[in-house]
Amino acid sequence: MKMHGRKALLLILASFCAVFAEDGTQYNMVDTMWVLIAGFLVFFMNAGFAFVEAGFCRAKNVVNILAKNFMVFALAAIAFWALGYGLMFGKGGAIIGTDSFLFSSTANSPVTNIPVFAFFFFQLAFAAAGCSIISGAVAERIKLISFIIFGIVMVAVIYPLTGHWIWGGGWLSSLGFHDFAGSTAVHSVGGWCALTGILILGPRMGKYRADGSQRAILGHSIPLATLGGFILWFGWFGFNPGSQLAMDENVPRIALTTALASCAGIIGGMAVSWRISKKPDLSMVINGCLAGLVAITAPCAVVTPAASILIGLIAGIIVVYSVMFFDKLKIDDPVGALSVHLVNGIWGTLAVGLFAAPELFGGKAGLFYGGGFKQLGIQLTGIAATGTTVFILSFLLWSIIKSIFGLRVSHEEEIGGLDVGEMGLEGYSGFQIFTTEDIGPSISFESSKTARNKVQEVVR
Amino acid sequence: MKMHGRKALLLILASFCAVFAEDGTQYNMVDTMWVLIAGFLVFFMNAGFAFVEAGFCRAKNVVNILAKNFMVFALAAIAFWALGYGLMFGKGGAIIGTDSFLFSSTANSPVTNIPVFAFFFFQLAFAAAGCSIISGAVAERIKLISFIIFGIVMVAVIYPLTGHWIWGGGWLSSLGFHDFAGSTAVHSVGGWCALTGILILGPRMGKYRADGSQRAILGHSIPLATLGGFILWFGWFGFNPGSQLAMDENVPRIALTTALASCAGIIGGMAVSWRISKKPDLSMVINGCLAGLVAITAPCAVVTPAASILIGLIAGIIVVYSVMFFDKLKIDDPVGALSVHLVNGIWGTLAVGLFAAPELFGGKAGLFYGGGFKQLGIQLTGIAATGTTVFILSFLLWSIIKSIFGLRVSHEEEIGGLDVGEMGLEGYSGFQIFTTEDIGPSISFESSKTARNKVQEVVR
Amino acid sequence: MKMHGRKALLLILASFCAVFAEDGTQYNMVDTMWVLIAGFLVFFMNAGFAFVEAGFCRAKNVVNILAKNFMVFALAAIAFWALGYGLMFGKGGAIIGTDSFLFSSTANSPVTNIPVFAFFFFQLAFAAAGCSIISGAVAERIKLISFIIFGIVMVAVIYPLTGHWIWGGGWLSSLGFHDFAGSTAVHSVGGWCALTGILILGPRMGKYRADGSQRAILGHSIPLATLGGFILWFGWFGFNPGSQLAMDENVPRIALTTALASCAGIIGGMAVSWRISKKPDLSMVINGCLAGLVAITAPCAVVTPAASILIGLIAGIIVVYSVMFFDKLKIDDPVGALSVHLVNGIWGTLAVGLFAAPELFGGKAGLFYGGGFKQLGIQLTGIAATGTTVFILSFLLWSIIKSIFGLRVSHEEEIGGLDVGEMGLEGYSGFQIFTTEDIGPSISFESSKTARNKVQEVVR
Amino acid sequence: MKMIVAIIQPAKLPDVKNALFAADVRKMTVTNVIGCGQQAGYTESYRGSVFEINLLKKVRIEIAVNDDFVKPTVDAIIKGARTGNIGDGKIFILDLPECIRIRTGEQGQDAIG
Amino acid sequence: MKMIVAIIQPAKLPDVKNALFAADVRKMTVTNVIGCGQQAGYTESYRGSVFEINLLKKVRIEIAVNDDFVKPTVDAIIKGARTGNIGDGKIFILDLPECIRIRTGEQGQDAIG
Amino acid sequence: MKMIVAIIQPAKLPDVKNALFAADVRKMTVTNVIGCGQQAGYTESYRGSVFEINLLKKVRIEIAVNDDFVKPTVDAIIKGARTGNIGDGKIFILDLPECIRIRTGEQGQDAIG
Ligand SMILES: Nc1ncnc2c1ncn2[C@@H]1O[C@H](COP(=O)(O)OP(=O)(O)O)[C@@H](O)[C@H]1O
Ligand SMILES: Nc1ncnc2c1ncn2[C@@H]1O[C@H](COP(=O)(O)OP(=O)(O)O)[C@@H](O)[C@H]1O
Ligand SMILES: Nc1ncnc2c1ncn2[C@@H]1O[C@H](COP(=O)(O)OP(=O)(O)O)[C@@H](O)[C@H]1O
Repeated sequence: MKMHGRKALLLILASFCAVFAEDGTQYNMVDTMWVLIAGFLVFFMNAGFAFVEAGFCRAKNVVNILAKNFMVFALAAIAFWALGYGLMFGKGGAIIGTDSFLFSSTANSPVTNIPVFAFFFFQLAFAAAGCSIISGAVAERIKLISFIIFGIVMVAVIYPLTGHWIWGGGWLSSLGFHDFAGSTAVHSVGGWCALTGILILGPRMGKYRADGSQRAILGHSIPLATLGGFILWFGWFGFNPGSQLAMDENVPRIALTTALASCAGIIGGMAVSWRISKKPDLSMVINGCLAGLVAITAPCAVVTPAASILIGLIAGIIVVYSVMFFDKLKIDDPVGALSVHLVNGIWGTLAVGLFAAPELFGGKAGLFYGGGFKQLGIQLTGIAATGTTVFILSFLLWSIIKSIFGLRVSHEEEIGGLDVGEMGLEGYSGFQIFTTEDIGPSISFESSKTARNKVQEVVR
Repeated sequence: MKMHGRKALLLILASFCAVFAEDGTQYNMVDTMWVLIAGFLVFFMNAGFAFVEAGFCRAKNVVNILAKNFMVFALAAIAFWALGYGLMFGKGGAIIGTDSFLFSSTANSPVTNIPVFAFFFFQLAFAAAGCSIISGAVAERIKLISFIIFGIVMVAVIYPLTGHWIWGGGWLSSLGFHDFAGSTAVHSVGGWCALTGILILGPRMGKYRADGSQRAILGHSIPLATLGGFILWFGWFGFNPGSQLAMDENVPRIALTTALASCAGIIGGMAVSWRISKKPDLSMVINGCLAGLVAITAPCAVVTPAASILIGLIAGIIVVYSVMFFDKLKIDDPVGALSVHLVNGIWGTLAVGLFAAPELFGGKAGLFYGGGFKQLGIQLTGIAATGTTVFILSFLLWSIIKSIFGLRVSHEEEIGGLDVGEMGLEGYSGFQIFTTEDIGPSISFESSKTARNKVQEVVR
Repeated sequence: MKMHGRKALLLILASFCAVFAEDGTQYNMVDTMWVLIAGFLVFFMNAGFAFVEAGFCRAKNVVNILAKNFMVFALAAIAFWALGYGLMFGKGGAIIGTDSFLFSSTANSPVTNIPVFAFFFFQLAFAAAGCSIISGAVAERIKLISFIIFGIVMVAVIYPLTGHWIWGGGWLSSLGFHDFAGSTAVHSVGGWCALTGILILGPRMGKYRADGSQRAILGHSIPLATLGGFILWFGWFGFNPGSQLAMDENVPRIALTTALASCAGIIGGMAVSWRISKKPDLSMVINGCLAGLVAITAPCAVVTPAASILIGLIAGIIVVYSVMFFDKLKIDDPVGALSVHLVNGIWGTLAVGLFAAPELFGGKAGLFYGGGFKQLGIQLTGIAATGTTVFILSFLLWSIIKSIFGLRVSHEEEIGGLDVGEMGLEGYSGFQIFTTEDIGPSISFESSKTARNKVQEVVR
Repeated sequence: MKMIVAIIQPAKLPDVKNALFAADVRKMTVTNVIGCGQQAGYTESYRGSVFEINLLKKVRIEIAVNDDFVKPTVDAIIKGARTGNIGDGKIFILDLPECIRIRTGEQGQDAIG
Repeated sequence: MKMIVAIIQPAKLPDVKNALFAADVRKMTVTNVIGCGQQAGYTESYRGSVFEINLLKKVRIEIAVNDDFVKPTVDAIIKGARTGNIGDGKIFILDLPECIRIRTGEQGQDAIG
Repeated sequence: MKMIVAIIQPAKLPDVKNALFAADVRKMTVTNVIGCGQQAGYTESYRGSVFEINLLKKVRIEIAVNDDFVKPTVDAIIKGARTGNIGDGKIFILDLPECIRIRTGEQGQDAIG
């Protein structure tokens, strides 16, 4: 922001509106409050992840999935405190931070307008979000202990490493890679970890038939999943606008691009699923909303509201096809985490290179705004570098954990439910619940084609 | 607010505490943050509406009702963006705004202390709320596509029209009509649309018997409805205090009148339902709370805390009788939307004319504060004008949609549930749920009086 | 905070950033906004309490428990408005406040930076929290009317009395007793009332067998309980940081100690329950989180982040053993309210005397920071004085209510559920729910030892 | 005595109950079941895959009656449950050699009503 | 062999199970049902309208036994379920010509226990 | 005619259904039940107390068939449900003197299929 004469004077006066710490450092309390409240909202997204994932799983695994999400913030906090923050935001070279471990008040902070405690709090909430993404993708078959260990190492090492490149002053940020609130740094990173996890774990029992066709394994509570969707949506208003790390005149625009992209994502998901399956599939609409949010996360500060609508709409369309695509590949992702976070994390990061408006991006511009392929190339570099790194590291990590603890619960446990097997506690005591899959989607009757053909009309 | 000498000087200095945009416009960042956060809270009310309505419906329609509420913000956003904002807040005459369509940074804004993006964001959240009100009233029988079309047109045209009169500088505001946060502009407008919808749709199958008596159709999840009530209550602290559009010394009082009215509404609803049905009916207590909130929405800034208690108490009493009254008229409103939003929207708007305290209302006063019937008359004018207009327009709109798409699902679909018929997805996969009504309220056995008479004592 | 020369000047300038009320009083609008938003978060904790308690109770009592929690804020508001606020914060001696009844704008306020309306709003939300604690402990057997009466008197008299000692300028605060956000003032006070209630009510039918062993009575919805846990956790970021009653540079640190203690509490609860029952018991993990939060409530502003981890960890460990301990004593607390709020309220209050860091505590220090036993002694005095007083008063109050209205529902009602008996409304209409206890924990077969011995292996 | 077991459409339960009451049959036991018969199912879609539901929700009614009540009972069930569409359901009639009222210990025909 | 079907109050299931175990009857199948009998219902109120619930929650127990076990089983059920109040329920006894254990294919009296 | 009642493991329902379809048995009624048999339960823990679950979730299938279909039906059930482990369940076969199709009023062997 350029300043001249009178305005500068006013700004200096304005800067008096702050409280001074004992050591003479001056913080802006309006910014501090904003970052804290945004952090609370991001923290609350844990509940959102928990309920989207819980709702889309079967009743017999609900306690397990809730436990993972309830505990993930605790695990992330300790891991990020001890190691992650230092690797990510500690002073250091282009590759990794090397101080500020065991976070304390003297830790390094990239911003000076707010106390380092506020910055740490906000980053902590982010780190937990990255980890939550994984839990949905590997749900209904992973051992609790193995997930916990992966989550800790991921937040302590993997996420901070690429995070340092992008946000901690590392080489990608020097290159000009722009990922405002973390389409890549948070969502894709979580998505890559989820992908390697699924590849090693394999699909849930019964998800794919011998003939290669897939069965729908219905989520047990669409209301819970919808609740989760609403909470995530709400929390995203902390995630994106809060990432400005200050309350300035850009924040309202960021809030608006975030809102519009989510709306467009809903419309995209609704339209495509309506077309494909003749009904607007609410589970896809929720995914469409989240896809729009993930996609706008990188570009939210540098695109116009109109562009945000386009970005979100495309995200909502992508997500539906992506879910079906992964199912074709027999990559079994119960909640659609890959399609939402990985695929749309990539799309959103690319969108910066396509839609960045020069007046919002310090003069640089995306392809469609006359900036040529330069920014797009940088964005691609960042996506590729982060993707390769996280894919390899997470693959290794899952493999190591597998060889020590095993990754997958036993067949009996998977059939009977992880709630009994892993948690020793059922989710809905007293409710009569069919544990058999057959209540939901019908199985295929290869031996009885006639019966199958009859099932067409909608009766009752 | 009058200012003299020293104070004015201080205020000028205080005004330096702001960030200046490039174009030299000066915004107050404290106000901006407040409006944004209030907007987030109002946005979250979508979840509140969704769960109140979902909880009060039957399990077989839950996905449908959730989908309507999840998508309504998206529909409202696009409609309001393209057309609604311009009609409502664009420059124009006493009747309608005529510029600022396809909202952008140059759009017209009635306030100068915050960026127009923040103002738009807040108004957007409001527009969606108006639309959510309708969805509960027409639940369990309306076609999804017809509701969607109605919602879009309503947010694009009907709501902005009367909204312009009240908030956009139109003729009602010139007249002195006071509706601070929208008892009329939002709630009654939504309520009138709901009423015409119900009149055209007719009651749910089985709601009223041949002999004219009514059957209770039980909501399937009181916990979800209660969750919705809590979220709406929470969100209302953005709705009312946020409508000040600035963080000044009036805001805490507005928060307090809002809180007290809701509490009094609860007590009113509880007391009356306890008296009438010998038990405190939680579904009525939730409605009582919401009724208190709707009623205080118009007067929250101009009445004393003591008056707010009275306003809320009366709202809580009204809502119970109103629910029973509409049932007598065979106007079937599954969630009580008419009683909460329409009837108490009217009551709250009138309450300004009764309870406005001169020291809070720029010297003007309500009837009970010695201001005579003047303000009350103005309030009545506003209610009548808005009511007539919205009634007619919405009636026409529903009728047109009916003639093109039809409004109501088939009998088979209504019995089998809209989740199967409209959504192709059930809410609670695996749960054993009685779809027959008979589990809830018993049917009447005209042929068997004796059996009926025996059902008195309360056993197990 | 000491101020010298230049800094003082800057602060004076900074203080201009405020809005001036008509009477010339000057408020800080940043602080005001902070306190209001924190108040909204604390208010939302009502939903958290409601769902933790609802989830941990049986389906047949869910409407009852939700109704208690939904109405408690309303009851508290009226009681606190009329009497409680004056007793707590009115001017008066060391024992009790004696003015500011029937709260109005002229009421006494201990803080001058924010309007008294904001202060009252925040305190109101706190008062309701104290009352919510009790409702879980006495759940599934208490008469609704008796609970309501207890709650009103408790918020009107008991809570304000000891609250005055601690926060209202009474003798404990003069002594130097430090309870920042209410480990004692809110949580222990609620806990003591809960304890006396349980002692008089006795355990739920069937909880303890003739042979003294206990049966697990399973909560009906772990998802709802988890939702409640998340909401409480979210709300606590208003509870603790908001208690600073200003947005200054201490607030981020308070938010961080709060977060870390909760994480450590989770880890403590998880580890201990994993050790004891071979599975990480999610119901204990939730309790562990809340225990950490209760424990950090008193010391959050005066301890380092590292100390907060220790405090939370110990809380998480304590809570598990405490639950088992109360069960041994046949003190039947369905949701673990005593272990969370009473026991950890005491632990947190003591922790001030152990961990207070001199640089954060005005030079005074806890035992482990070289301050000796002085502060610990003061903390113990406060705990003992508050505990004795509240125990006696609440015991008397329960006894009086019992003699007039009775406390406990009939045996038939307890078996059939309070929802039918007290509320006349069931929570989950249409769902098929086993009301028999036998679905959950098995009963003991004294007569058939062999059958029992066989039940070892874990099958399906 | 006979044990009459009827599988009907859930939505017809109130009608069947009314018809039974009109025929002075006032005792019954009702279970939530799912059934698979001639009736075709319907399709749902979830996350991109369309699937058929062919175990449909039904209600099972169990009524123990004395022999002379068999016909009125069956007629009442048919009256209440028939729509003429596939899926209306079946009535099964089993022999019931003995019936005991738990409260009184009465047996046989006295116990049934 | 006989198939014993008992409809009891839900709250009595633990007692009945205990009594059956004491009588060395350890196999049973339990279903959640709703029943309509002599027992009066209760009223609930919802949104201003009061209504009667007269299909009450019951538990249905199905026990297949050899003939010599019929009396002990019936006695145990009565012992566990009887309160003397209306609504205690009924016991129905049907003939059971055949019984097969799926695991082993055993038939008849060997399969039942 | 016979009424075949099978209690099986919930997870085997799809297999049993497949096997029945393969044997051309396409009509059945399925109920959610809980069962107590030879099969041991499992332990859960809640709030510090460990307890045993010994009423386990099962599925009850009811199939009315003509006499010549009894063997194929029983065989199909066994084929689909047998794992060889305790808990596989039981098949009970009762006499079914009468069967009526509600839609048409057909009786007996015509009504059953
Ligand atoms: N042979 C049978 N055995 C068990 N249940 C049956 C049998 N035939 C029908 N049913 C039950 O009756 C329901 C309705 O059967 P369906 O064949 O659709 O009706 P319809 O009587 O019109 O031919 C089925 O869903 C099933 O629950
Ligand atoms: N004839 C019957 N046929 C089927 N179920 C019955 C019959 N009689 C009683 N029941 C079942 O038994 C339950 C208890 O019956 P009720 O008449 O109230 O008990 P009591 O044995 O005290 O007369 C009923 O709710 C119903 O489920
Ligand atoms: N005699 C019986 N009466 C009623 N139900 C039975 C009987 N025997 C077994 N069952 C049902 O079958 C299920 C499996 O029985 P179990 O004894 O564990 O199997 P197995 O056939 O391997 O011995 C039980 O849970 C119960 O529901």
